[in-house]
Amino acid sequence: MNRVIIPIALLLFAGGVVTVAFSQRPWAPRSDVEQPIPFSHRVHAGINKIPCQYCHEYARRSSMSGVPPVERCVGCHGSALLGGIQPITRPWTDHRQPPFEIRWNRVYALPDFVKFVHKPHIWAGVACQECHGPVETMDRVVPVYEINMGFCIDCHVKRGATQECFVCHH
Amino acid sequence: MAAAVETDLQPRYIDVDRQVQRAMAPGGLTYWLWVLFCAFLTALGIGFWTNQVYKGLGVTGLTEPTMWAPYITNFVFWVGIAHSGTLISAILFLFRTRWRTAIYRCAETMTVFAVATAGLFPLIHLGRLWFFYFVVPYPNERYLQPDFRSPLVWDFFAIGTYLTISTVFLFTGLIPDCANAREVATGWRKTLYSIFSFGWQGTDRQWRNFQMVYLLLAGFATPLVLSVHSVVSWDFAMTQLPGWHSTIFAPYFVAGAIFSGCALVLTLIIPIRKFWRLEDVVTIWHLDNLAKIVLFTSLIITYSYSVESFMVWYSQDPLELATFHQRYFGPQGYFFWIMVVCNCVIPLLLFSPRVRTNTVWLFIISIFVNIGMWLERFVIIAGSLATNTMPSQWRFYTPHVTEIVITAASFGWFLMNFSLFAKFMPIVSMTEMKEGISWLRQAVRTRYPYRKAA
Amino acid sequence: MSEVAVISTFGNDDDCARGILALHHARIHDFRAFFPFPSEKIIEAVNHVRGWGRSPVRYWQLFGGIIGVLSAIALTFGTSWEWNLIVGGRPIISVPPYIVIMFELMILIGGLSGLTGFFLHSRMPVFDPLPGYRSRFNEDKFGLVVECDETAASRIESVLRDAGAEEVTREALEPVRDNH
Amino acid sequence: MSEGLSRRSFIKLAATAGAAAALPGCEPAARKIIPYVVPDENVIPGVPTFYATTCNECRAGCGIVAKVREGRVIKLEGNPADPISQGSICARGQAALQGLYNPDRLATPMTRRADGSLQEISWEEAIHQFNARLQSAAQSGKNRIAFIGSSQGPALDNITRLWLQTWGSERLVFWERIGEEAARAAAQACFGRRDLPIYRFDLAEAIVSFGADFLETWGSPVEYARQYAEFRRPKLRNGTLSIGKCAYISPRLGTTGARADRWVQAYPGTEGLVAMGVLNAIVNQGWFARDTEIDLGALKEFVSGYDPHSVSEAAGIPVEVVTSLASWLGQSNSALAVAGGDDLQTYIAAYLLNAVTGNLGRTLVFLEDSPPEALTPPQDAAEVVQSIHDGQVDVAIVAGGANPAYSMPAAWNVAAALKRVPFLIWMGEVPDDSAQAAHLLIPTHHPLETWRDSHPRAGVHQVGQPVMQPVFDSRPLHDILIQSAHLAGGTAGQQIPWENSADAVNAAWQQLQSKLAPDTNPTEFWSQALRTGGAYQEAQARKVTLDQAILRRKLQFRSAAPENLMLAAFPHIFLYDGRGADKPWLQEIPEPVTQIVWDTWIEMHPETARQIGLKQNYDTRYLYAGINVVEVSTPNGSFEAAVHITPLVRPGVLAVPIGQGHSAYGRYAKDRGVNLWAFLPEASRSVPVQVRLTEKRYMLTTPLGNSDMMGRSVIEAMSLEELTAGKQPEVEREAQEEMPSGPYEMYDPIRYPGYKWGMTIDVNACTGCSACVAACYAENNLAIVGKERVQEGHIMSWLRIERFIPSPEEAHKAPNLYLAPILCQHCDHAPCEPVCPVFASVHTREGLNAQIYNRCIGTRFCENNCPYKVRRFNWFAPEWPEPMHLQLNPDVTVRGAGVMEKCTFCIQRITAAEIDARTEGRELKDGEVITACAQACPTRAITFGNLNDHNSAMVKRRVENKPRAYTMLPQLNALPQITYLRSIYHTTENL
Repeated sequence: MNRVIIPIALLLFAGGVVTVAFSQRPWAPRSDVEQPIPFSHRVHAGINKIPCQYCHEYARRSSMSGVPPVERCVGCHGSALLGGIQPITRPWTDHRQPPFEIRWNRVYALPDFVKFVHKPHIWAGVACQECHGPVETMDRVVPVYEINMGFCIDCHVKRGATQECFVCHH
Repeated sequence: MAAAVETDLQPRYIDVDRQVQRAMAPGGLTYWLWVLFCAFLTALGIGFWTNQVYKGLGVTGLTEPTMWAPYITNFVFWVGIAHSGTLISAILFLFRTRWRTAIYRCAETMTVFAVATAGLFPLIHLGRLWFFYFVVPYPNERYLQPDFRSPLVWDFFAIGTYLTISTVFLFTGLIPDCANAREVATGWRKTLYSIFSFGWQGTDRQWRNFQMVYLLLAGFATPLVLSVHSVVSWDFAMTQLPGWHSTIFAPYFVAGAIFSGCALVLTLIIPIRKFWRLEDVVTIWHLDNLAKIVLFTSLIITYSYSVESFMVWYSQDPLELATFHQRYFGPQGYFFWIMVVCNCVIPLLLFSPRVRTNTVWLFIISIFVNIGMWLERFVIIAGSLATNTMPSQWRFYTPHVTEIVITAASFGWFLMNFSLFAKFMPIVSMTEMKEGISWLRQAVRTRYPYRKAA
Repeated sequence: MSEVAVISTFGNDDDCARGILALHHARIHDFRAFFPFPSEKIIEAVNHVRGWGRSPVRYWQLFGGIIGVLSAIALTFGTSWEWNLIVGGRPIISVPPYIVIMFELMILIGGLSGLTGFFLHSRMPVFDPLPGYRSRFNEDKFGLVVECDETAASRIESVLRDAGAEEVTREALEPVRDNH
Repeated sequence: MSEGLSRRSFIKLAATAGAAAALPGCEPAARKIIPYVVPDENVIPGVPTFYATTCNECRAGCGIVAKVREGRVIKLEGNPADPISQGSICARGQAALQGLYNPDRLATPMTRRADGSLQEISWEEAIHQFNARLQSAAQSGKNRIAFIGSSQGPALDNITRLWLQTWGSERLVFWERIGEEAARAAAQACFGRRDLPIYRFDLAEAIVSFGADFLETWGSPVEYARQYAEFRRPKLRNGTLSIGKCAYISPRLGTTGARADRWVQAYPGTEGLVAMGVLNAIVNQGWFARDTEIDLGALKEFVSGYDPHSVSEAAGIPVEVVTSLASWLGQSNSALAVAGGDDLQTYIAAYLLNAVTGNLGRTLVFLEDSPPEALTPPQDAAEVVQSIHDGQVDVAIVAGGANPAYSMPAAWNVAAALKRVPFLIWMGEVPDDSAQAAHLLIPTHHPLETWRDSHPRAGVHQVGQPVMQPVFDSRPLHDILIQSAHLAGGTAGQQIPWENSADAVNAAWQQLQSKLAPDTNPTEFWSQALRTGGAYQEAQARKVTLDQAILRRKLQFRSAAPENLMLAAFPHIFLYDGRGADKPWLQEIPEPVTQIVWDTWIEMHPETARQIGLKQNYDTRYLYAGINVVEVSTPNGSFEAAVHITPLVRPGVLAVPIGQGHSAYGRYAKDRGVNLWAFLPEASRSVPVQVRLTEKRYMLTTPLGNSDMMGRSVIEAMSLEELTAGKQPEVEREAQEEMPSGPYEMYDPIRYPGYKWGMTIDVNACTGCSACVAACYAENNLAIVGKERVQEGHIMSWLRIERFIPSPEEAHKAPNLYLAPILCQHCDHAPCEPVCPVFASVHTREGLNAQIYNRCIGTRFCENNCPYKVRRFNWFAPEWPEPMHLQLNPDVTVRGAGVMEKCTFCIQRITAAEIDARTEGRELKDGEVITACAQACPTRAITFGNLNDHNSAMVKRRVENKPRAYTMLPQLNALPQITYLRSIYHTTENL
């Protein structure tokens, strides 16, 4: 009997493992992202209680929350940090590099076919931590939740928000 | 063996075994060259398919309104082929039709491989093959399931069920025969037959349950076979495209399926009985009966064509009228007329008993019927799409090399599988032949006074 | 005390059925018949002597079919409820198209559970051949095998011979063997 | 994406093997975020910024608005504040973006080596060469430098003029082949002023166009289309419902003829003759206005030789046409005659017609303070070219897309002249035919990257600001010129006081402020101009009187039609004079009347085709079936092109579009079709030709299948009588009652309590200009597939202009051509939805038919079941050559291979507006969401809005025009959410 059942069971098990490994974590954020400078959210948002949107200032106005411009850092840390900086407003089509740029590495990224907009979420009173986890306790930001469609839908169902496919996928 | 038939008035069970086992003897050079040729076609098709998946469906000749043409034609064609197998093995079993015994295994094998071939085409025609699993209901992080209203999901369930049940039916029927083969085989073949016989020994207990499950499976397969081709026809009938949107489609498709399937059984069994010398098992009488089914279903579909056209004329729906005008007299109207000749005119030859009992004639006619039935699906699918409700979007399909190769490869794939199976598995059911052997001899003798073989 | 299997071989199903009835008359019920095709005569004889009705496999198939329909109802209704997606102006629960799914799942699950029932009731797959099995029993011969005490063997042999067995042999049984 | 086999490719490959099918097709989250150092206060990443600027694609001078996201312009829209565009934009204007992002733009300065190949050089080197050459030319004498450019607005043209002066040369040409010379010269002859008048099509009751395709390329098409829609709108005049009557005199139908009541198929070049015939009839019938102070005797004498009979004979038209046109012009309260083409006399005749019928100052208005003439008259341009031929020029500069080698008359032999010039400098964007011989090629900014201004007419001053940072390493043309002028030094150099062109424009506006609004603050004036796109004022009409001397002039018309065939070239509605050919949108959007793409074709009447021995019959159904090539011999040489047999052209005439046939000008234009300018004489667009049938076959490409509507309810029209007969618009009734009567519902209808989006399309207003199509391409990242794949049926347009030719039997009770935009109808009973196995096609709770790309597996069943055939399948992965991908709208997913797509009613705009409204805690207002097509439409034929809001303009429009309302293919009960309003035509008896 075992001559048949054991191989079948092994096959099923292996198939299950493969399915789970690949199907459940499509856009898993990466927890191994190292940033170019050892910026600590714990110090800024936790200890010093700087509100999230002080730096991520576009969150309530735009689709993206925005990464703070260097000017924002200098605002507190003083221009001594950089020895004075020049205003650079050139968008990225300019081939020349700005004199001071921080190349942050993305922690959260959504595929092109999902159109997430921060603005309505902020206005609906969703706390940043609900998706991004307790960032104020982290020195290095690591994702807490796996932001997949189920994660979004769970919250949308809970809050009675739209469950229209077309709102995010267009 | 011809002599044996003439002299041996008391047939022996072991004769059946010997005949079938001879067909299972290791294949010769011709056989393997044939298999290799089929395998080559298959490989070519896989290559072109890979290219199509990699680059996009644009490599085919599909165009804007004619979104489905050769692939779905092939799909319907192969599903249709499958149906006659189930008809012969299940429906005729329920009717206790004696003549089915010699050919039903062949027909059923054809069924399984035809469904397996057909099942590939919905995948081949997908724009994004790598997401085909969206059609499968399974718990997922999107919480999203297929839409069970879609005829394509019905297709998925129908074809899946059909493939499963017909495979089960085939292999259930194979159990006693594999046990038989197991007893004479050696080496890896013995292992193969041992596995597929599941340790069958033919005890009273086994036979008792076997009889019941076989009957029940036949009973389930009968409505299934009708449902599957109805579902396939609903892929078209459920739309509102003129030329597709018709209530006649389900019975019409089922009749067409049996028509083409029986023709393909003829196409397959005539060479097999010739090359593997199964003339005594699969007799002219069997072929005659098959030919009668072909003739009968040919008349049904002739009637269906007429009714379809009549309804269009009678309804005077301008959309339908235009589509059918194009079907008959449009730039691709010749397809329709070839189809009519192949499906409605040529099979009329089968009214003649001389034609019905002549294997060469039968073989040629069966080929024509296959061509005709392939064209029928093509005319319905590609032609109706090309002449749709929006005149400005009319555009006829012209094939590109990808579809031609993949279509050829589907025949290669089917024939390769069929040839391998027919060589390695008992292609005639020995148990059933033994069961009816005495009756069979009598029947052949009385109806076809023995003529000397050339 | 050793057990033996008495193996008789018949040339046709009539003789074999006669043998079964003969054993029945001889109050020997612990026999096993092997035959190469489903001979109605033998099956009738076996059913008669054992008092069997129709095979219980059909209940498997019946309940499998019912489960199939129920699971299809659960699947179609449940998934439609979950998202409430409007499609083509039709109601969220569109019953007619779901009937197709119910039918197909009925066939699928019914058929598969029938198959399972067949395997279980037939005690298949068999890995070790039953005692007394001869390969010809799957070709052209019919066998009746009676497992008995060595002492009773000769009486059985004679019963079988009388019933028309072509050949009757005796075979010692292994002391430890599979229940089947 | 790494080199070699990418991950997605691997998955695709693996999918066939069935191995890795469960792998998701996504990229790992590993991209960089680089924040601003100091943010731009005006820019919020993720929120578009709009900059007003001007359109430089033709001379009409529409004000436009550029939508900019994260520093790159993604869409051009009309400027609602601008009096010319009034918020609309044409297809050519939209396609300016593709000129900006054209992958074939010159990336660096280049010089030509001795062997003819090009070599990259640095900017310093290029500028040095440029100035050194100018210097040596200037040293060898006066007028040794020639500049051939295009007019770029008063401020920049002034720079060019001054710069050339500093180098001691007067050889300056601002070239336009489709110029204004005839109109100006005629105005000079008739009214003693070289001004261009403005036209008021909307005020006319009858319009007669003598070859002016005012809905296509003539003048200011956006403005005229808007006016024309108003002209054709059913109005109550004296208690009866009426629409304007329009006649179009031209050998080819065109969209202008398609929308006209009467297409008068005059022989090419006889439009002026017909005008004189009409004038004769008016004068002889006494239909002229009494108060015109025209010398009646002289007028009678003037028109004496043009009696309708001889005119109609010479022009090949029925005589009653001439007399009925005369009655239209003479007996309407207000009428308008316009002239097109390059023929001075046609313009004179048209001006006279307006003057005689008293419409001067009413529908044809000359304005005070008209802008000075910017273009160089052809004879002056010819002189400059001749001077190059004569070796009097050392350095020639071709700039600003003038492309003289392509568009100057064949007789001038410009290509040879440019080869002959010792040093040819080409400055521009995409190297064109004229750059072939250039020794130095300098990349300059696209107009959307530079400061400029524009003064298209009196009262309209526009400022063009750069809307994005330069895409390539180019420099503004006029900055180079200013620097060069400064280098020339001396007193001449002082004439240009500005540092760069931005300064120059600013300075020009300071002057303007002192003139237009002396009492405002200059800074405020300037920033106001930047916000609104310019300064707009009501222009004073100028009273002009007819110069009686004109009546003594003897006009010379071609007396009789020649025996042989005539070629009538016409500017392609999108390619115009050829400048559109490098923009793939313009190449791929089908020409509305023929529906042919990416090519030059010869339109030929079936009769003519039979005459020249073509065996192929005219069959409306299979235009694409097989095409013959003919060789056309003109006095200037011969060319070959494929024949398109169509009834929409006069027998005996070959109509051929202008615009293709570039020998360079980027990948989209190069070696495609025929350059008609090379065969046309000066100041005429028709030429007698010989035609020979060749053995060659060539497929013209069209996405269109069948030209015959087959009696189906796709595009409907009704006669004015039908509309009047008891079917007058009733405005007072309740909106509720007027909604289309109850649909057939088998189940309980689905309720859409919130918004429910719908559209009303007025077919009567649609001119087929395809601005909506271009807008859709721009807004929704539609892929361009190219000629070969359009032939395969792979065109990706979500919105198409459908055109049907009425069959001869119904021609007397049908418009000349059926034209209407067809897009996804967002049906309530959407047939596409229930057939989708994976819910990729679903309905939203706002009544939209949604297509979820990432869910789509590509069964294409939806398109099979779509009765309107508006879904498009991605047969291959779309590709945008760099930097065209910068134009992509970041709010719209770029669809991959194997995915179905279709019109979304611009869901990205709806979603954005809804989010805005929700965060502000309010409901959406009517008009707050507008789809790209509705926004672009010059005639406002498309209205978008909320069906649940009975006060929305969209619902009102369909309710108020209920007799005209219909839905496409209603028998299918798909319940489309788009209601069309029937087009109205005059029956022949009623004209």
